[in-house]
Amino acid sequence: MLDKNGIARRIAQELQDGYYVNLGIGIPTLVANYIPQGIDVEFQSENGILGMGPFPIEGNEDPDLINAGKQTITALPGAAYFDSAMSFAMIRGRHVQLTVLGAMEVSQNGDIANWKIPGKMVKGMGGAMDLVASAENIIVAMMHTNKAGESKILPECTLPLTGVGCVKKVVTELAVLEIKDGAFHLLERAPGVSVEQIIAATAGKLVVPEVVPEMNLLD
Amino acid sequence: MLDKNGIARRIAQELQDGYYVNLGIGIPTLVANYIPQGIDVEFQSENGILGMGPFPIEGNEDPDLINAGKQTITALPGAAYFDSAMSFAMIRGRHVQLTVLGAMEVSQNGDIANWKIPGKMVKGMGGAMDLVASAENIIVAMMHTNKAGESKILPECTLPLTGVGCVKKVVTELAVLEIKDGAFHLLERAPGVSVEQIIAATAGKLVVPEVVPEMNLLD
Amino acid sequence: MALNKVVANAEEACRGIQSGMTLMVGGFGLCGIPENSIAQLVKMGVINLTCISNNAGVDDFGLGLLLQKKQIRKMISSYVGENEEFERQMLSGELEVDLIPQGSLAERCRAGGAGIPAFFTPAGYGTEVGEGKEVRIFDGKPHILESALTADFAIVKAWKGDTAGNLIYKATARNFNPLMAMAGKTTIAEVEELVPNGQLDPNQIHTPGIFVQRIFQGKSYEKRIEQRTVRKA
Amino acid sequence: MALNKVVANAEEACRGIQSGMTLMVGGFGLCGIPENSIAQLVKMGVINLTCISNNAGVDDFGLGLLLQKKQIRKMISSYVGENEEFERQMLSGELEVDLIPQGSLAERCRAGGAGIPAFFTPAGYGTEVGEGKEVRIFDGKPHILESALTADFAIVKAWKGDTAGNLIYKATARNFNPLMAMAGKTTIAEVEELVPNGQLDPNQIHTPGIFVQRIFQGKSYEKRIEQRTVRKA
Repeated sequence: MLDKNGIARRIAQELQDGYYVNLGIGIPTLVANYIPQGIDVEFQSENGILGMGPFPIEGNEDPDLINAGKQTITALPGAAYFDSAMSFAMIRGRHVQLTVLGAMEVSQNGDIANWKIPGKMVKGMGGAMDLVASAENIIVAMMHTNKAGESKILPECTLPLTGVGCVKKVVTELAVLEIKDGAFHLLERAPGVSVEQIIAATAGKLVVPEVVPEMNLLD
Repeated sequence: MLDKNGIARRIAQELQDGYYVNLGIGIPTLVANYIPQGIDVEFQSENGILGMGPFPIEGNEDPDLINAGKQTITALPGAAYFDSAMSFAMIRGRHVQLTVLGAMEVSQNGDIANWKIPGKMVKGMGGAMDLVASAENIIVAMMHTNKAGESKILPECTLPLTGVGCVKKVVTELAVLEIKDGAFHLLERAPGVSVEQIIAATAGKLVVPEVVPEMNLLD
Repeated sequence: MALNKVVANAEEACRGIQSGMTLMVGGFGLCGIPENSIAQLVKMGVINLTCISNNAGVDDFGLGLLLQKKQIRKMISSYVGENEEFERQMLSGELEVDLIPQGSLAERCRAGGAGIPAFFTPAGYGTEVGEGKEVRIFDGKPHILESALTADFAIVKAWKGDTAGNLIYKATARNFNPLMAMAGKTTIAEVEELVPNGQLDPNQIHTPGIFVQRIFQGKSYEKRIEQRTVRKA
Repeated sequence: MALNKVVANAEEACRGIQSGMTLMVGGFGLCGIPENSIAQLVKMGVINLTCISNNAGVDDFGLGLLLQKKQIRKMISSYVGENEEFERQMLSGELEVDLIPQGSLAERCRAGGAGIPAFFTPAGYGTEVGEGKEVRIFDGKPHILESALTADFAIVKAWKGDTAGNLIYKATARNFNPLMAMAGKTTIAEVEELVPNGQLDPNQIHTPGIFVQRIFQGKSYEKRIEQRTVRKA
């Protein structure tokens, strides 16, 4: 079973040289720590920076330089700043090659719910609806089940949707799933996790091939 | 009767302090030479400059700095350069207070034709259709009649239109006309021009008040 | 010959803002917000405001200051977390909230300034954001029709500005400011440094002065950091 | 970590451009045109091109060079005067011409790059440009629906660029270049000065590198002036 860093590490293997990548808040942010050797990617943050670098060294924080999570950041050589319309032009125009997002629920046709729980305070969707509606390649980083042990990998989402038919891949603490043809296709098991565990934790339609390899978590 | 410079001089009196102004090619360009004392205006050229200045002194031409007529120009202190989408955002968004354009024909409901003559080489509308569709205040600078003596101030345009119902005022060598309620309203006569001359040269519906003052061409 | 948009201070800049008006307020989180103008709005006590702003500040800073005084009737935003008073007013029904995807919010402000009354976007299709909106398929993909936003006043914050109203923003403090500057019937710009015309490179202007009606040099910028994150040296 | 988009020269940059493709070519008149890439297209001899460009050059410069060789099948432009060969081909029916209002052309390119498939604009309503297009009234005023433009390749010219593809244009040579850079499936940028990453101020980038796939330093820029106008000292 993977921890959050393990999920991020597995997702990082999906990066390809030359990708522009938008990482959501939470587990997705951790992906930046596991970029494979020999791969150059550039991070976009939708509040208006391309070429986002690591957090600043203490004392060097610039209140005018933050990411979409409102955290102080730095800019790498070759960075660019821009306004919010330009930022979402990049996103809607499919210039960002990979978006990694968290989710509360994902359905077998690729719907995603990650912004609103009825009866609870609604904070808003921020840029999530633009991202999921636009990205060519969306990977969801999430836990397979909720705290009550109920599956979040569903036939249909029960929560209000963020986007429809958009998620291509899900990486959880248990598995890597590909979404196509109205089903989750089990691609990989997490280390030490059995196919049975995954089947038990998955409420949506799951296609299980004869052989399901264990993830190879490269350094 | 006015010459081209006279028409420009009269139009310049329509400038108000603080106006952003777009001047078309031809007579409109001359308006910049007659800005009244005490009036500050700024010129926009739709290829991407605000704060356009006079032509450069010989030897100082910059091929990267031209106006919409492709002439070498200069920029005044406080100028700004921008791309063509931003430029027409200014125009369509009604941030430019006055547009001065030439025309082949104008009709009594404010239609304008100034881009195409059937059977002749069509060069294109450039920015004219955006300008006439967008400006709150459009003044047309033109000759009252064509070379054959036929009126260009018409009940309906005969040439392909550039825009409909958009022209507010027309200044010709003979008169200042306001367009409203489907008619040309005679506001002023050019020096030495009689009301009869104007009536004779105007094919469109013309409303003539009892007293038609002669233009006061301030210096 | 360039025009002079300079006013003395926030008080003069905000003159004419009245209760019931719609205001656009620049900034993302607390980054790039017009601190001086917000303080002036609190002082003026105008109420029943509709505020279009990506966020709603925190309890004791940014638009949170107006929320505390119950000056805002409606917020149009993309994300409104980090604000307890906001939550209380929203749940009690005192405050109306219209949530819009961030990219649509940005594009709708730009459209409002650019004379584009409506446009199609894929964002929000199939969600409650798309409910009641026209749907059209382009290139096999459903899109919804979104309309332009404008405001009686747009209030933005820039790093540098000149007397003609040209603005340059700094880093990610740019965010919504240039778009809202375009969409205000009257646009107020407060800047950290106001310079005479000719001192800003015309090639490097982010907001051309044509969009700005009033400009003033702000003072005592706090520039509060919402999430201070650092690494070891 | 920033990406490297540098190619050696126009030949390498234009690799993959084929006959029958749609190209966007930046510039207004002869100002800000990608001279090196145009020369390379002549050399490559690709034909049946659809060129989206505000103008069509003059007889012996700019896109006029491609027209002379009859490499262009269709021009999508706003103004095509100053070119006799263009006129001849157009009148003889060899060349198809689609004339678009300049502002709509600019906005349609931006929309193509920004994932906005269509938008409403007042420009062209009631004229032949509006014929066959959907009309809708907003705020009492008729508008027409215009669609986005994209291209197989966009070819732009900038003043300075870095290895990550970030671009800065000079003065009015900016014009359509940043918009077309957004709308190319592949975007080629030729620059007067190519610098290492870190040498351009990230606050002053006109075209962020994400829009540029290939960049090279051009040479021997002629920068011909179309209308040399001067005043006495």
